Amino acid sequence: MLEYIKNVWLGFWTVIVGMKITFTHLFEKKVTVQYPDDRYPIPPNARNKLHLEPTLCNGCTSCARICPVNCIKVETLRVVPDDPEQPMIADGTKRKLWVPVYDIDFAKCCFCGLCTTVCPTFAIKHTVEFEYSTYSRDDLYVRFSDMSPEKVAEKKKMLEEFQAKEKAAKAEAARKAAEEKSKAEAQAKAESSPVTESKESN
Amino acid sequence: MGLLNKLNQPYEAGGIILGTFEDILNWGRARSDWYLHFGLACCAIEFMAMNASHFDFMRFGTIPRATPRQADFIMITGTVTLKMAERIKKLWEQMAEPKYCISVGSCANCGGPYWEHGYHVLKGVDRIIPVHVYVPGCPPRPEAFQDGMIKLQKMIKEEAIFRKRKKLEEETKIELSA
Amino acid sequence: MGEKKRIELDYSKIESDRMRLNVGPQHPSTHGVLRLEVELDGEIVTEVVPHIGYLHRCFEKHAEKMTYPQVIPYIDRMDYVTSMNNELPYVMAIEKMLGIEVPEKVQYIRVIMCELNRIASHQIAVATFGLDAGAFTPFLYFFRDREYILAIFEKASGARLLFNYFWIGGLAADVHPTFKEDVLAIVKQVRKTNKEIEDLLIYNKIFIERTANVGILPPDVAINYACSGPVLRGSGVKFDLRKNEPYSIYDRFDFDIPVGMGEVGTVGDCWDRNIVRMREMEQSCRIIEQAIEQMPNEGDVQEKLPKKIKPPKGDIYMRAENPKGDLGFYIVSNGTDKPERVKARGTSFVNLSVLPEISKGYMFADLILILGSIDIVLGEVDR
Amino acid sequence: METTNFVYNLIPNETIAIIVISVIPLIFLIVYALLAILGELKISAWIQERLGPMRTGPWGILQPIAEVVKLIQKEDLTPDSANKPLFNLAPYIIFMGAYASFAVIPFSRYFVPSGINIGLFYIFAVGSIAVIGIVMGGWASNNKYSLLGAMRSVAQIISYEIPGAMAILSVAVLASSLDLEKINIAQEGGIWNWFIFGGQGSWSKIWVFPFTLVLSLIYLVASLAETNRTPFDIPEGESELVAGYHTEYSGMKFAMFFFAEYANMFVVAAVLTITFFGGWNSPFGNFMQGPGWDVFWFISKAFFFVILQIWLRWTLPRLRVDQLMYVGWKVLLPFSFICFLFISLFKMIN
Repeated sequence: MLEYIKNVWLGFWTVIVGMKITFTHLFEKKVTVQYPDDRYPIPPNARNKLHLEPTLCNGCTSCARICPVNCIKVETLRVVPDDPEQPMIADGTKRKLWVPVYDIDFAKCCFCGLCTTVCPTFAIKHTVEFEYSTYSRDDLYVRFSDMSPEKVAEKKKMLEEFQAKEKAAKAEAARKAAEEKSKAEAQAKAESSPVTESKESN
Repeated sequence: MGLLNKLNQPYEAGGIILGTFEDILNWGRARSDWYLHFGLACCAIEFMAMNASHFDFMRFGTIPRATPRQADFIMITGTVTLKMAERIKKLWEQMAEPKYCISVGSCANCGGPYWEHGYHVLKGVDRIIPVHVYVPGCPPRPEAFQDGMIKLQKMIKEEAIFRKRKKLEEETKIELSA
Repeated sequence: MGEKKRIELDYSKIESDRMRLNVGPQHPSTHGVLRLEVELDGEIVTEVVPHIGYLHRCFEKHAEKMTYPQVIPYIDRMDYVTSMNNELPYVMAIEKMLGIEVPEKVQYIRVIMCELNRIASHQIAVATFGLDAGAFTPFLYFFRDREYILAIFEKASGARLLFNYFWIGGLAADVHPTFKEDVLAIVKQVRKTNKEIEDLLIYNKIFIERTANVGILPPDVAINYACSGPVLRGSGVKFDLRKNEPYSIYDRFDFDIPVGMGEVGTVGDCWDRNIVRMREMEQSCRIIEQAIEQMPNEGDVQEKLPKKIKPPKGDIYMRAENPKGDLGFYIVSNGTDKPERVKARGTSFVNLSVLPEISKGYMFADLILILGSIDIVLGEVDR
Repeated sequence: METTNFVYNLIPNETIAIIVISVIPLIFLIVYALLAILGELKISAWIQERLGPMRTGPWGILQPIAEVVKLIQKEDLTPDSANKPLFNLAPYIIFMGAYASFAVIPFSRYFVPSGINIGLFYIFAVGSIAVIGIVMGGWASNNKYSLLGAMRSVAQIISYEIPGAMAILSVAVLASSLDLEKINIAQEGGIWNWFIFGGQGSWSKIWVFPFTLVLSLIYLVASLAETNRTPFDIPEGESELVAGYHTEYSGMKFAMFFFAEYANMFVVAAVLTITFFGGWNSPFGNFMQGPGWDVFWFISKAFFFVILQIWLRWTLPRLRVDQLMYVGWKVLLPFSFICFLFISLFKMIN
């Protein structure tokens, strides 16, 4: 019986205690941050949308290789030595590679931050921007390269020409080398044949 | 000229009264969105955080409902496996029109980190149900969820109810002429 | 209110039609996408069959395809509530294989982060447990505090939930300058809220009646099922890897292992499992305070490592105390930069296996609470 | 006392007057339900240190209107396997049960929709209609969760009516009437004469106070159970039964359930006000007393109890089915019997 009375009393009392706590919270300062008008502070190193600075990228593709989900697509073109436009990377070194394609698929990206740590020129980094939800998934496929298609075509042509030239030069060199080799061989043959003949004759 | 005559007058192809009436209906649907209380994976934890005091999803007029019948939109928060996909399709079919879907996080958008080797993961929830807004992130910040919600509300506000047929006719006309 | 003794029914005499109820995968309180096939006799549960695999994301298969640093983001996504604690055993295992010693400061930061994450995880566990019981307000008080902890994580690593912060041989980045003060402020806040929640929820008579004497897990059954963490300690078994097999630098701190004592019911009931989590938060606060005191201010946070991490051929098993229990990684290396095999011992998976054993004979509403008190995360159950 | 309903004086035609009288509570009910929904959203938010709806109109005050506009547009689903007539009828029966109670609620001494002399009895009789609707809805949905919720609801409402009725019966003893108006008139003359303090009479009524206090608490608890509010919301316990008996309902039919819940909340709050807290009477005797003030005092008192219900909901966890029965039969019932016995004795001696 005593137990029963105690239980009933406890039930009543703990309800009162709980109501007291919720009542005090009723008048406490609210912690809500009203998002579109007001913003919660985001630290500068927050890992949100990725951003690539095309002038910094030297096309080493280490970001694409470290990416665990393979959401970075990089294509590079070699810079031709006799290119009239000899670009410098922002850190002062000569550009060896054009980057016509640098795409990040934010629908796949897992925001792990590995790509930003391996980048030698700090071209790719996370920004604090997070408001880029879209109505279409294709909009999440972002192209970062600053090269226009014409420029890419031009550079490609240049490279092809250069490669053709190089190939021709190589072929020439190879031909020359082959010629020389055959000459040398012939010479060697000419030098060695009497010996062998003499050997045979012996 | 009575008010009824104005109905036939061109106001965005619907008449003044229908136009404003439609705006009121759209306002109601945009401002009172009940969502299905449904979490799948990591994003669901951020979803819970978004419901909590600091971000307070209810500011947008949303109320969590446990049953799909009473929900207006569903947030797919997390990895959709093939086993789960049929359940999600069923849930979507159980919801009453008008209904919307927000796909949250990389996993729901297109398989996310599992798109390459995940033999068991559906590569994007839009393969089974229509998705209205895609929220990127893995997981997105709570504010990003709310950004997606604002985009959805904007979309609902501009929806056509009465003008639908007219609009469709116009579209087909364009298609035919093209 | 309810009596202390549970009313025992002789089921052989009362016979009625059984009802098969399908709880989940879409259900408000299955903590994700667990599906329970429940056989009900009226409201009394006679059989529970958990069906898993709704969140199978093939972590182990992915790990074989990735290099060692690339695996860490996937480990985050296993038990997504406690990412820091997940990373720790994996990182320690690789470091042991490589034979490197991480700097002193890194050790302390790791311990502080792990304990903060343990608090955050227990907050979610207790909050959702309260939610299962029908109390919504404590849930939001806990989540309010958790936000402050996440702010620390975000300042350090940049992410709020899946951090990728512990790297092989160190950390991704150094902590911010005001780290120590921020953490101490959080410890203070956590203690304040816990006190409030104890009055509002834990010692509420209705909550006690709901959870005491429900889902009793005897210690021998807990050990037989290889349970660990608060589920095991709730049954009164004093086993904690931080104390019994100290790893990292846990042997330098003074803390207790809270166990269930059956204060309001029987040892090993839902209330005990829950109170163990509440008290572990307090112990974590103690560890954090000591660690903050001992932590060196200066120092490097990343050991020099070769560009490609290639542990020597061999295998290793490393385990650590996750908030949910004992998390272990078995890693086989074949000498290349990709692991041959990474096997994870999922804590939640092992703990979940005890559910059918302890939920028979209780009401349907109790089943939900028992599931909540085991505190599973489906990402780790299915992996 | 003669019922002097002001509408009869305004409108000579009796048929039109009756229609007007029956519509007035409906309009009041709609306005009240919108306010109560807003109150629930806002109070729950403030308790949890949030702000609640903020973006629908200034400070979110248009939120309930937006919800109504939305619910009208929702598709009205009827599951294929449901029993269609019962399924479609259930929400209206529940709402009817709640609305019928308004027939006898005396808002003011000049406005009582229908001044029957067995008002208390009528409210209890009509209040039980809701349970039929719940069972119909739960069973016809052909959903196991709905069925479980409906079964729980029946057991709960039937067992909680007894302690609730006992509590109200003691007031009937004190007032020697079942007529709600007479009960109100018996409490005239300031806060000291309310039935919570034993009604009009000499100082000896102080002996009654502990018992009336307990009885009012018992009625409050029982009314929580009757309206399916936390901690007794097990028929729709969200974490267990998804949404209980209205799992399968959508659109306007669900709105009816929603509406009926809030209407019921007001009915029980009104009964509590009338029986223990003086009804339309001002707490300051003749100060601020009059036909207009009557409505003000009555509605503000009733609103206080509605807010109390909301406050309790966001504080407490939920009970289990068997514990609910335990509380009903083993705690509330004996206490209400003891208190009733003492009050009857007191009345006899006086």
